[in-house]
Amino acid sequence: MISNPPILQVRDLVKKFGAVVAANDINVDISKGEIVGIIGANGAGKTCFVNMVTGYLPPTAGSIKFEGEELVGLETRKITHAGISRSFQVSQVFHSMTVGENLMIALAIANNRALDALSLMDTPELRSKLDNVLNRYKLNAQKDTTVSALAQGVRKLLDIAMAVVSKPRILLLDEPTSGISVEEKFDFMDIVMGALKEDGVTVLFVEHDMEIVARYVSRVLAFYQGEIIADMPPKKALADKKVQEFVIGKEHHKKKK
Amino acid sequence: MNKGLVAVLAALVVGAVAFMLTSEKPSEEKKEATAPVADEGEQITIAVPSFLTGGAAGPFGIPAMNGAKMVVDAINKGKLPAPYNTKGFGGATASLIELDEGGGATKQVAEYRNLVEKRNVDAVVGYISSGNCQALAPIAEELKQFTIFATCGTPRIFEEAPRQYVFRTMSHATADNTAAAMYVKENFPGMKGYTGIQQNYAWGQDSWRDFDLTLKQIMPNSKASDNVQFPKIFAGQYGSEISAMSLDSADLVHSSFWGGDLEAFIFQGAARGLFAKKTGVLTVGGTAAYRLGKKLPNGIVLGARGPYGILVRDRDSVLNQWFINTYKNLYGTYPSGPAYQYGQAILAAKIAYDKAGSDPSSEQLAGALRGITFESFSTKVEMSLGGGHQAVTENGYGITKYDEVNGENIVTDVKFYPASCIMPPDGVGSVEWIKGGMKGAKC
Amino acid sequence: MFNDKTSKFLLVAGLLLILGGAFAPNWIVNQFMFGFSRALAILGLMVLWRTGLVSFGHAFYFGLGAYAVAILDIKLGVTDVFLRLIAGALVAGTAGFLVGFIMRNYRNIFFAMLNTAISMVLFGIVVKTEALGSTDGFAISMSTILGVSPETKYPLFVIITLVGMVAAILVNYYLKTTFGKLTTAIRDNEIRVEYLGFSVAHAIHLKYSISAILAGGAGALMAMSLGQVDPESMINWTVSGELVFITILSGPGNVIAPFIGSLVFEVLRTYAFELAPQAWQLIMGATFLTIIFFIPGGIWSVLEKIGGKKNDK
Amino acid sequence: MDTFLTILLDGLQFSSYLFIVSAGLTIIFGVMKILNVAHGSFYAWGAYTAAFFIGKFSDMGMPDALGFLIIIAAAVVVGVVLGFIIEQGILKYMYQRDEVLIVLATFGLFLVLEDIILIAFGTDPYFAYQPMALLAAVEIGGITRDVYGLTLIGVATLVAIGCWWLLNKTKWGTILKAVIFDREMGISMGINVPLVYTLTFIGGAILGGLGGAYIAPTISVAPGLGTEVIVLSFAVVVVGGMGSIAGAAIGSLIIGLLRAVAVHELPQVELFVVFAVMAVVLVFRPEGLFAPAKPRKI
Repeated sequence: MISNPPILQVRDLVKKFGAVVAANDINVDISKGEIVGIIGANGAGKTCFVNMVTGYLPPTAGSIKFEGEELVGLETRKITHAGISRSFQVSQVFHSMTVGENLMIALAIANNRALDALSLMDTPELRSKLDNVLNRYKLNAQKDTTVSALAQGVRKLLDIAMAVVSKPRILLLDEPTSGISVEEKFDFMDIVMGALKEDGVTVLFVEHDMEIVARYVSRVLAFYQGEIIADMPPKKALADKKVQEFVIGKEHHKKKK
Repeated sequence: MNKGLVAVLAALVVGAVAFMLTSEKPSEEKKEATAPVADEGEQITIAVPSFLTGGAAGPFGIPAMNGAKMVVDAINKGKLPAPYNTKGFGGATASLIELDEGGGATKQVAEYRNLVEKRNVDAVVGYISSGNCQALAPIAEELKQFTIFATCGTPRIFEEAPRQYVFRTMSHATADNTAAAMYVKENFPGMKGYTGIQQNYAWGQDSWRDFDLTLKQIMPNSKASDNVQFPKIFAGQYGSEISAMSLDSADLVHSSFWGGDLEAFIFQGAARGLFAKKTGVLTVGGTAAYRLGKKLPNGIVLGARGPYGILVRDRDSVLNQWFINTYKNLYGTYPSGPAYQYGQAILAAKIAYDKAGSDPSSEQLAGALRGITFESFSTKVEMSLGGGHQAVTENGYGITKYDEVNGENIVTDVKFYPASCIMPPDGVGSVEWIKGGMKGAKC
Repeated sequence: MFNDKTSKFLLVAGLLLILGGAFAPNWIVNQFMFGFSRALAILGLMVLWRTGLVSFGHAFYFGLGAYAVAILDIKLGVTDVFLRLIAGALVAGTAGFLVGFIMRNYRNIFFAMLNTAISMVLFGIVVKTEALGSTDGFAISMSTILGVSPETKYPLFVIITLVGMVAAILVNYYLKTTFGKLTTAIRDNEIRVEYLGFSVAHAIHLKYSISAILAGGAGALMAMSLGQVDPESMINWTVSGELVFITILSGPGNVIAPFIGSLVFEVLRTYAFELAPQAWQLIMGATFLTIIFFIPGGIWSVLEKIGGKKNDK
Repeated sequence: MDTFLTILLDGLQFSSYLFIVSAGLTIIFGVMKILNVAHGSFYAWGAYTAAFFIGKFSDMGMPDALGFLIIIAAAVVVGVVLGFIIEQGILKYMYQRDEVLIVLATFGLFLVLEDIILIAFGTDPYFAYQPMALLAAVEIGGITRDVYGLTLIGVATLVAIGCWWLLNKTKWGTILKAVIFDREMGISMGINVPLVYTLTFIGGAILGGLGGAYIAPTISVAPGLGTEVIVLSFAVVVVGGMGSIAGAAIGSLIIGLLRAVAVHELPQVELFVVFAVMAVVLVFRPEGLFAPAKPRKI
């Protein structure tokens, strides 16, 4: 493991929905440049963790610090400004617009947060940035296709590309390969991880697919009933008894819905 | 749900609707285009706005339209009794455009502009709502369009500004209420306190103000209630208001309600014994007399906004008997106030056309009608106020009584007050005239 | 900046209409005045609609604009057409900005209904207050233009057309800015917009205020062209319904659409009223249902189909 | 004391009326998320149908007591027929579309139904005073009250209890609550949501029709009577919380009682009351006093 000071510091994080405990006293440090895989059965609290880090859900108790700055209590967009971005399990994009327009909006917002209402969106500067993003995420061919006509995989790629244009220092990916066919998934992850490596982004991703986890991750966090039951390198984790019983075992029972 | 059940229900409804449609088709539904007379003579178009939709249509708008259609038709055919038995409007045959008056003053303004500028009507004769008249008077002036208001009552129209093209052929609301107050004084001299329920707009506000001010002058010992009710027009339910008035110490209830609101109020008040305990004064009650039959309580002081409808049923002038009989033949009921008022306004248009010569301008028509006196169906009309644009007529009241023998309502103790007694002289505003002790009133 | 096809079309069409208006009969000029006045409000509703929001209560702002003109006229004797217009837009805009703090938190049907509720409060107050003209409303004196009182309505028509043209060109430009582009983005996916780092609430607040200003201006122009205001025709919920009707009728495709839609509505109503004084509501309602069911893109989509891909006629 | 009793009874009577007409609106909204502007038409059709047949049967010499049966029959027939036709013929095809568009469709329907009434029944008002006359009047608190008006309180109570029982004590209630909370969840639980929608719409329509049918004997049944009702019931629903029966009850009571106080003590502010209550609620609790729970997305 790399011994940089932690870029993300989570302390005593608790989230309760009535009687259901979705996060039970989570403590974890993430260092700069790490690629972390978050695994766990459905309902183990993975997405809830991502939601809390990005400000979508307020925690019941605890603290989340990003580069020493407290995130709890900040709105989603403030956290984006701070430098944390995310993708979604079900891609959250603008479905009635083209890929190009989607990215243009993302770029425009990233470029100019005060948003000057009087300036046109379509500027040469943004266009060149757009071409750059399209290249890196191999979306050139689909630039003028409306999202609703895109294949699932391309949508997910777009979803991630939109999260990245704001140049985050931490990126959380929520099940990046769900809905992507077995044949395509490695190509897909190669594109994504390649682009992210270039920028030196710290990545946390939630994943069901242990092959993907084994291949791309330097560290695994295994969730079970709102707790981290294992925090170790992927090889070790996949061999771990507890992980096998509570995470992988469960996974095999209810694969795919 | 069971499909059979649905089918049965559907069949039931279809049957019911068919039954309704066939059993009571209202006779006036038929669109009779007013007699396209064969002669090649001149043609004019008269627009007649009235309430054709909404709560005011049945009691007010439709009888009014009927009155107008009947008189236009008779004039076209030259069938009015003398001295109006010449054919046509200055010889021209009139076709009548029916128009809905509902939807608010602003919509009426837009429609009026259309009438004048798009459909090029020659004259506009009608309007029931004071709100509409008030909004349209300045527009008519702006467009220089000869217009006769038939029924609307607010005195403000000719008191606010001098008019060149706008006329009103019946007296305004002040007359209704000064006459009502005088009638109360004569017939109920012991009245100690009075309250009222009025619709919340110019008509209701003006009516109450005039009635209240007059009583303060002529019966200074009577006391006005603090809780006069002003529900919204077309509210329909007056339970709480009736309770409040029942608890009030006043022994008289004045209302300028009209149309559907009036009928609902009479119903609800009668069921609650309101009119048994207190004397009701209904200034526009005349329209209810023929329609409600036995449901109209006895002993109500009833007005018809002038010498019209049930108040003049016994006047046996040729013109009046022609009006009553023709109307009854055509529409199956006695003519109520609005029918008379619209008929009278149409008659005024004929007189203006007859006098103004062929193909007259709006100026010529206005000149012809300004300041004249004419004999209408039920009364004499003098265009003497507002520089000769506002009519004055006598006004009267009676007391309701159900005639068991003939199974209809009649009025007893009818008394008429001459115009000079109940209306201010020209140039004097209603309010200042009443407040000043009604100077110059000749009763 | 304004050299796109839509702006050019607006410029040319506006000038042609102004020329044509000089020779047209009065009633046609009237229809254009009413139509274009209303179109201003539709323009604002269109911006909201593109954001996925439909307000069933914009008669609130329309009425505020109209009544601002009336009150200024009666209490202060203000007759200048520009002062009246600015007052109407300003009053409505201020109200819209304040109400926006509530509205920006609501979406869908709740947004629609809360707007209705607000408009009904104003309706109730106006109807019940004699000083505000109660049910009768007010007549409004003829507008003067920089101190000159015109003989005919034509100058007012010219001003309304110019105001409509300028507003349409500005809105068209606005829709091309980042802010404007956010309309569809917000409709499609608010969560993403927030995660991109932009406040949906602020964006909606701005759009809502713009729509209020436009509706207020529309009310002011309508009051001036009609010469009358009353609560039934300016503030009641049925007026809000009409405004939404025209918005749907026009279609969201282009800023020209509201002007065409409003004109069609004006003509439709005039003729429905003329042909069937007792059943004109039925005609309007049936048209409404037909549009919702069969032409969801409104008149604009039909024009586009006829004219192929190019969006001019 | 008399005044107090009178205000209380007036208030309760008006509240009852408000509750009956708004219950249907709020039920339909709660389950289907449709603000049904055509609700006013159900009311009008209920009133017309009841008034028409009460008059007809009375003319045919039938006993006046039949009137009560006619009122219920009118409500049911109007609700079932209009509700069924509108839901199956029009709304059904719109559930996939924006819910605001559905509001607009009901607005279009409202316009159409208003004029169909004119065509079917004409412009002349109908009177159906027989049931009111039958129950005569009593002296309460020093003034005469018609018994018929008082029975309105009983009817409203019955409707309230019925709704409560249906929602909380029956299997149907459980199903409804599931659909109200989250439609998608309802579908995934195997609930026949289209059927729930149809029945709910018919149920709401029956309540709307009942409001009109029951009030018909006390008013002059004339064109345009539906417009006013929409405004009032809408106000109640906004105050109470859109989609909540308890909210509609509380909203009706607040508005009804305050209005009665105003009419008696300060008639100038009578119409303000309704809107003032609405304004206050809007500013401090825009989702209404009893906003039902909302499911979270994501």
